[in-house]
Amino acid sequence: MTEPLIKIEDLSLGFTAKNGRQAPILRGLSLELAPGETLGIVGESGSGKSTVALAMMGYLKSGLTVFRGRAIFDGNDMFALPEKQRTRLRGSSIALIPQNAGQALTPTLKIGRQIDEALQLHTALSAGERSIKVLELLNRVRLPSPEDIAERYPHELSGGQQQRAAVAMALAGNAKALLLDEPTTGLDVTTQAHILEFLRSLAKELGVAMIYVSHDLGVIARVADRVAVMYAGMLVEEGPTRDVLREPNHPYTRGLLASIPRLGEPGILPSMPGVPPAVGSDLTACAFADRCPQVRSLCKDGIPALERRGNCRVRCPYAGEHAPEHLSTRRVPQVQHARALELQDVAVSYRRPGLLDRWLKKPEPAPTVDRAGFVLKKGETLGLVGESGSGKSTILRAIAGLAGTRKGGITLGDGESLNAPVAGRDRETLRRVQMIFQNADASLNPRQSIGEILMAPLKLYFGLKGAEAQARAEELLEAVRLPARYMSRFPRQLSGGEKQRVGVARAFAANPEVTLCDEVTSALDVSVQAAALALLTRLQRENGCSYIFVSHDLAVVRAVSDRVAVLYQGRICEIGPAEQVYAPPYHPYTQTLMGAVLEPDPDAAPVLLANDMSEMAPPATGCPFQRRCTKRIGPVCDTRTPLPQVLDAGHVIHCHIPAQHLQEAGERLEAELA
Amino acid sequence: ETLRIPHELGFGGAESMDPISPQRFYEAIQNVYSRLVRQGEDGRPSPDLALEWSATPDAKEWTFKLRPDVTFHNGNAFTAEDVAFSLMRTQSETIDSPTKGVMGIIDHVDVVDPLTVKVVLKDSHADFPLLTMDYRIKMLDAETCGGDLDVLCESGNGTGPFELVDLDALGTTTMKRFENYYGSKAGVENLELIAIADQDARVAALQAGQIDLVYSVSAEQVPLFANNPNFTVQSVPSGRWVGLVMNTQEAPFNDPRVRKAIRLSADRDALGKLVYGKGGYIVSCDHPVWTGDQYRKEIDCSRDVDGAKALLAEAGYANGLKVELFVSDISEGAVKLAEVLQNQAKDAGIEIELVPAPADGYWGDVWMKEAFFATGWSQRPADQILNEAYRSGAAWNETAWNSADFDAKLGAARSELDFGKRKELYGELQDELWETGGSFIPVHLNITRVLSSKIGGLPPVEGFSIRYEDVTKNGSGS
Amino acid sequence: MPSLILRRFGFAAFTIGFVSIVMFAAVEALPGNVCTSFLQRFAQGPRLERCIEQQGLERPAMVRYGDWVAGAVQGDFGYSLKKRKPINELIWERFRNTALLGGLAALLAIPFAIFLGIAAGVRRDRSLDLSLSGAAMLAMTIPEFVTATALIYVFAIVLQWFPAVTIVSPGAGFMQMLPNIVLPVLVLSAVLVAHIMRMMRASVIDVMASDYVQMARLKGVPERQIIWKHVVPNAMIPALNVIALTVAWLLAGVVVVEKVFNYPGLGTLMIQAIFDRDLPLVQAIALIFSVIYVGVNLAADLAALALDPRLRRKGH
Amino acid sequence: MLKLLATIASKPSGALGLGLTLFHLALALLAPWIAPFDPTAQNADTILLAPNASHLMGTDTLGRDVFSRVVYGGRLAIAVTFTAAVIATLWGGFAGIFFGTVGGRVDEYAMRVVDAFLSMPWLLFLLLIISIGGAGPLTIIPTLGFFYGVAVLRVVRGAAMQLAARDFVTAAKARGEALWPILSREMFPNLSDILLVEGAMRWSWMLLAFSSLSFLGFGATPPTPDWGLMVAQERGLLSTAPWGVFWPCLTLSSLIIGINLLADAVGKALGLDRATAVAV
Ligand SMILES: Nc1ncnc2c1ncn2[C@@H]1O[C@H](COP(=O)(O)OP(=O)(O)OP(=O)(O)O)[C@@H](O)[C@H]1O
Ligand SMILES: Nc1ncnc2c1ncn2[C@@H]1O[C@H](COP(=O)(O)OP(=O)(O)OP(=O)(O)O)[C@@H](O)[C@H]1O
Ligand SMILES: [Mg+2]
Ligand SMILES: [Mg+2]
Repeated sequence: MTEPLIKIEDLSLGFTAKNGRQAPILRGLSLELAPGETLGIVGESGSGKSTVALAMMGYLKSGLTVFRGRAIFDGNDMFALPEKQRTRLRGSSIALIPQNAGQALTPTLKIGRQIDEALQLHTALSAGERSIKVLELLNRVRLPSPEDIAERYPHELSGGQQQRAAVAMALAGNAKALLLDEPTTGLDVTTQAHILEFLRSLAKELGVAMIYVSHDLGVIARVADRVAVMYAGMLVEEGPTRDVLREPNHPYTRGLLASIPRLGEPGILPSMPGVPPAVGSDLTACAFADRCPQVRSLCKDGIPALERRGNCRVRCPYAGEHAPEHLSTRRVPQVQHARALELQDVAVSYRRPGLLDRWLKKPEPAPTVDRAGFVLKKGETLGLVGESGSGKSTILRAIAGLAGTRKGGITLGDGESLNAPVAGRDRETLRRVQMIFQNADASLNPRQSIGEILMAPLKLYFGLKGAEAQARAEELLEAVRLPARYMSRFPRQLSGGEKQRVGVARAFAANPEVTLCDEVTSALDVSVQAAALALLTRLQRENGCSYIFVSHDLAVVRAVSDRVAVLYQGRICEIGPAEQVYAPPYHPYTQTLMGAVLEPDPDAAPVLLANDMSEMAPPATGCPFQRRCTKRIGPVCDTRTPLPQVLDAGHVIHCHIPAQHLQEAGERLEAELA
Repeated sequence: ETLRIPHELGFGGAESMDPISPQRFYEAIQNVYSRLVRQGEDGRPSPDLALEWSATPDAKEWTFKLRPDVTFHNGNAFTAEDVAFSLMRTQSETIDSPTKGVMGIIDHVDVVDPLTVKVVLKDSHADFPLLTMDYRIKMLDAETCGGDLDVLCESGNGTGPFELVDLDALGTTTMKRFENYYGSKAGVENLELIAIADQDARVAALQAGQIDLVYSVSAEQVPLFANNPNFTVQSVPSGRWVGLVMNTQEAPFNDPRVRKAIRLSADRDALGKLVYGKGGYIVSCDHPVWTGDQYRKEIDCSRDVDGAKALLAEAGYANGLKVELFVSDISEGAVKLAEVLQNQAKDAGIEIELVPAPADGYWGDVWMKEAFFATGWSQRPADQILNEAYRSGAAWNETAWNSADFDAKLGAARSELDFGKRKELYGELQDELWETGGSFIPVHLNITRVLSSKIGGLPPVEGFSIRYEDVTKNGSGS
Repeated sequence: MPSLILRRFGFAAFTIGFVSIVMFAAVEALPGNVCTSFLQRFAQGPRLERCIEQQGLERPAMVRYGDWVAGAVQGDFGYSLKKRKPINELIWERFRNTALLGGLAALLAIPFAIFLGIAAGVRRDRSLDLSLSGAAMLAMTIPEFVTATALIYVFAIVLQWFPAVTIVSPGAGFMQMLPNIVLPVLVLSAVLVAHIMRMMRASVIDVMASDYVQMARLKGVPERQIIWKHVVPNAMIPALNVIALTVAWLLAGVVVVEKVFNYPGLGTLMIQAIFDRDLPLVQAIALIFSVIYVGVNLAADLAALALDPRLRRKGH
Repeated sequence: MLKLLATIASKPSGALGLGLTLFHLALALLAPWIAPFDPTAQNADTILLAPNASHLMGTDTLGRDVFSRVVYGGRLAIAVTFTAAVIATLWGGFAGIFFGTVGGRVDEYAMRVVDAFLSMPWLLFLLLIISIGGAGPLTIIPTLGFFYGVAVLRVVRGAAMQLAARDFVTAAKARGEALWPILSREMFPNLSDILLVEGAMRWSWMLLAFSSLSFLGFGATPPTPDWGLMVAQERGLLSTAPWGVFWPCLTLSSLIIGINLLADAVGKALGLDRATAVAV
């Protein structure tokens, strides 16, 4: 083995608590990275992934200090190095690509200028040479028309383009190592897949070493040679990607992998109970012991050591023992015949023409959502998927009566119209449709106790007060498996998963017929996500209510939905029973999405079809997907709105291409993915 | 050398160079024009443009012998014609000068020869030279003024020690030494009159060396300069007063009982002490004639709160009276005086609300416009002040005092040739003012003047007696 | 871009129009009218009639407002009741003086304050920051008339470096004004500096915590360059409007400062006009100040537009 | 509340602010018991005495006890500005929450008007109002309250807008809650901190404004003992009787500093960063 480029030796760092105690964030971490190698770091939120990455550059966020250990880069102890030399190394030999490139680019400087700055610092090139080099770098990260991009400000680029520009900046100093801290989190699946492919090829081309931080095992599987799994600031397992993902040794890794939904095997997954220990807390036992299904008395005796097992290192004395099989449960469809909700040709637009526009007779912009129509049966779950900005939330908002003007009709099962906005609906109608929000944190009023939060709908819809309301609220908590003592707690005292349960309980307090779930799990860690999905499924079984389930994660949607609608630019491209939509024939857009899905499987490779450009507004006429479609058949795509092609079992595809051709193309993709 | 003196901007920029204009620019006319008779250091008449004067025994015709070889700033010769013109225009109906009431006694003026004039009075007046000593009875050039008795003459062409260079009432008015002055040539080359309305600002400017003197500072400001070698403090007993005026035609002051009640509520000695310091004042009983004047009448005006209350009750204000008083920082202690009276009158059930007014333009805008307001007068001889401020219809009759009886007595007093009887008549007038008048004159005060110690030739005399031509700066000049 | 700039100008015009309406309405709302409130006890007979005629009060309010605005646009603010002169004759000199005072104060204070704010923000919670912040707190809380009085005492009376009160002829040139405005400018600037510094400091601290500053550090950019290239322009953007508002609101302090230094500016004229109940004059001065303020805000808006590429996006 | 006070008092600057503010409030409330002399009693025998045993802060030009006047001197200013601050916070806060919650065109037009008001020279406008309505608390309180309320409105509305975009407000709207419960139950509790701090800050600026008015002759009138007026009256004697100016300045500034420090500390304790508020 070659001399490692980066070597972290027994590194502990953290902050000093109020009482003077050392509160560690990283606990005795040791890692190595060889030149040209890619190491993936995974773990739940707060496990210290970003902190490790930054520590490799000798960088500490304010308030943190190193307690013990060293971080050696290329023979230099980064923390012992004088500030000046450390600054020189940063950006030249070791560079960071940030998570949110949009926020990491200085908004007032042009892209070219920012790259030039890095060049100026780390190379001896003249101004003229630098400007050529800037274009070269932009070209290398495959940004279209580099001259143009160099003259733009960060906000004038799309998310994916910003990410590429950040990479160009990182490459300016001829780095030997690149640190990537969740560079694709927050991007659309298609964009993410493109960026990942690009990074992979980059690593190969330049031979740089990469550290890739992510909480998404699917991403890690795609890019990393080796994986390090972190838990509570410690390494719990480390080894070659294939070994770790195929044969996880640590119960935590196993739990993690088990709770990730797969496209191929839809089902409700088991989840890990409990929460990780608080940051900086004193550990005297295995940090995972409380949540471990195989816990033994020995686990509580002390922190287990990291031991070598085959190609891997594992921090569990019982790693070799075979764990009980995690079983996923298949959802049993509860669909009844009666309708719960119907949308007919609904259009929603946020921008109402102003006085001036009307006076100037400006053409109205195409509505954000158009021709949306579907039927939701009682007890059914309809999944809505699509890239960011595709109008998923907008449809939910229209149903809930929160969105702007619209045409078409929305009716409840018994014909009750939902065309009026919230203010125009009566209590009873309002009660029948409820929403659950993406960000549990933001959806609970921090100044209200859980009890107050749950009693508000009870009072509003049922006029319940006092003890009665109290009792009902406790029942609701019980239903979402939270103890009654949580009634008097405030949201900040709850974990993310618990907060989401409260959000669910609040929606169910109204005893709704239709529940609108907007990305309810995307802010949660995978293990918590599994529990939330299980909860929703159970409640549906018990109450027989219907869901519209919005997510950009195709696997999750598949796991919980009876039927799925694929949305692009506010237009439905394809809708039908889940198993039909997830099988050929595909709408070209569905096919693009499917190809971009990343599974935590070292052998699965995405198939990139359309490019990853992001569109700001739907086209005025023709097929909404016309500009990115790889299978365009001619001008008809630009001018005529595709008619629905109804296939069997209510499977509808909006595309000019005959279903037969789509079927064939889809089968080719299946083959490629397999 | 330039002598810099402040002016109070009492007319807010409307200051006029015509000495008899109601808005006369005092500090300027003082130095540009000359009088027939000036006020000597002792306050008695002393020769100026007239070298000597005499009267017929009935004191009805006064002859003045003029100084020869006097020229105006523009080179015109000063003659008896100019005197006749200057004296007769004081009575113009259209100009309506504050001096009209006083000088109304003149019937006509005869030019005897170029250097002799005879002034013929309507009635006898034994003290007529005192009247001509008035700071506004200045000699103008009849030719420059176009000989029209009924128009203001603001040319600034006089015979005084300084000639006008630039008139700028709102800013700095500049003058230079008049080389052909008939008296001793001025001790400084230039004179600047600088507009500073605010008393505090004037004092600050003096402290900062921006001006050379302040005519009068209040008692508490004296320590700012005392024991400071850069300044000289002069204290001159005088008939000057700062007082309050009730308009006798306006409610509630049209009721003499109300006026008397307010007067009775004041403790004049305490007021004097509080406002002007110990010894800087002489208690006065609302009569404008000071102790230095031969016609002063001594009256008892001690405080009588019960009496005041009784009078108020009689006048229908048994439950107290509430009045507004307009004051400004016009003269030394004016605001404090109002505050002290406010405090004292409270005991008699009189609530005085102070309404602040700007000093800038006070005399044009507030004085004589409101019903109850502050005023300030320089020392004047008894006959002059009584005629100027209390004759009905007089321009500066600030109390709107309107009594035919009083007017008749005024006439009688000035024509009375016997001093004893004259004094008695003047005494009766003063009594009447105390009983029913509209003035509140608690004290006559010492003028406390502060000069830069660079200034010489300015003895501690009453303001009208100052001879600016004698003033020197830094030992320069004669 | 041009349309954005036009929009800002449009809003400025709207604001001035609105302010003028409010001011006009405030005066209309008073019991009686301009003449009766001016003449008070003498509001009767020919004097009242003459005043009403001169002010044109017999016309309906709408017409008078229109005339007032139309006149003001041409620099004609009507007729002062007290001074019996056209208002524009009264205010021009004084406007110049006030503009000199306020302009100089702003010109000196703003760059200085921004610099101090940056210094304090960059060295957050260190001794420099603590002493600057402490000094700012003092300067903000001590009333202007107190500062002015203290400065007069020290610099005019004890040291005699500068005049205590302003003594200049109305037409005085800049060099004549100069010694007179040193102290007033100092007083005005002290407050301005304090407020702007605090604001700038907060903004700098915000930006220092941003991802892009962290990124610049990790890129190896030296601290000095980070501050001037990455922090300052971005910290300026949010601070600009607040600075403009503060400058505008604080410049109202010229009234106090002018009063203390006896300075012949619009502030002292306004105080006098209020004492005189000369409402047309008060209105005119208040309107002029509003226009200045709106101008300051407009300038800040335009500066922000120049600094912030994000604002320049069309339709934003 | 008690916990908040404890947090504030745990830092020296917070403790100082709290102490100063409470001290001044106590002084104003207990003035009749603290002041050794009648603050308006003139005495010809004690004119301009330097500080001594019986007159701790000396006497003024009318022989009045400066200490007694200083003790009384805050009553009017505090009463007027506190009332005005409460008015400003209440109306500005309510309107700010309202517009921030409602949003849309209503908010857009209202903000135009608010911005227009903010670009008015407040002191001059106040003077305009005074020239119409006359000086006195009845003119000054509503005017100060209104104008400072506009500034409060602006700040609170900004915060309310961010808050209204949070999902729990959307949830309440979707649930069909009426406007009032949304304003009072969802919005207000989350904005009360900002209101508290804003109110305190505005109060301190109003004190400054009011004392300036008094100094100019439009606030308190004699014989009311008032700090601004005292400075105006004794200012000319700075070099011989500095105590007449020094003490009222010191008390006024210490109160303003106290409120400022307190507001800063409250803001910090509540996790708000309020250094960017406009000092109107
Ligand atoms: N300066 C700091 N002072 C105190 N605690 C900190 C500091 N910086 C980070 N932490 C804490 O350290 C823990 C680890 O943070 P880190 O950002 O490394 O987590 P992460 O694994 O990257 O999580 P995520 O997936 O959410 O990005 C977090 O709980 C965080 O709250
Ligand atoms: N309040 C709004 N006003 C104007 N435009 C809006 C508003 N909300 C959303 N939009 C626009 O409508 C389009 C659809 O947005 P929507 O939030 O429905 O997308 P989404 O599919 O839910 O995306 P995401 O996955 O990012 O949540 C986007 O282009 C968005 O910019
Ligand atoms: Mg992280
Ligand atoms: Mg959405």
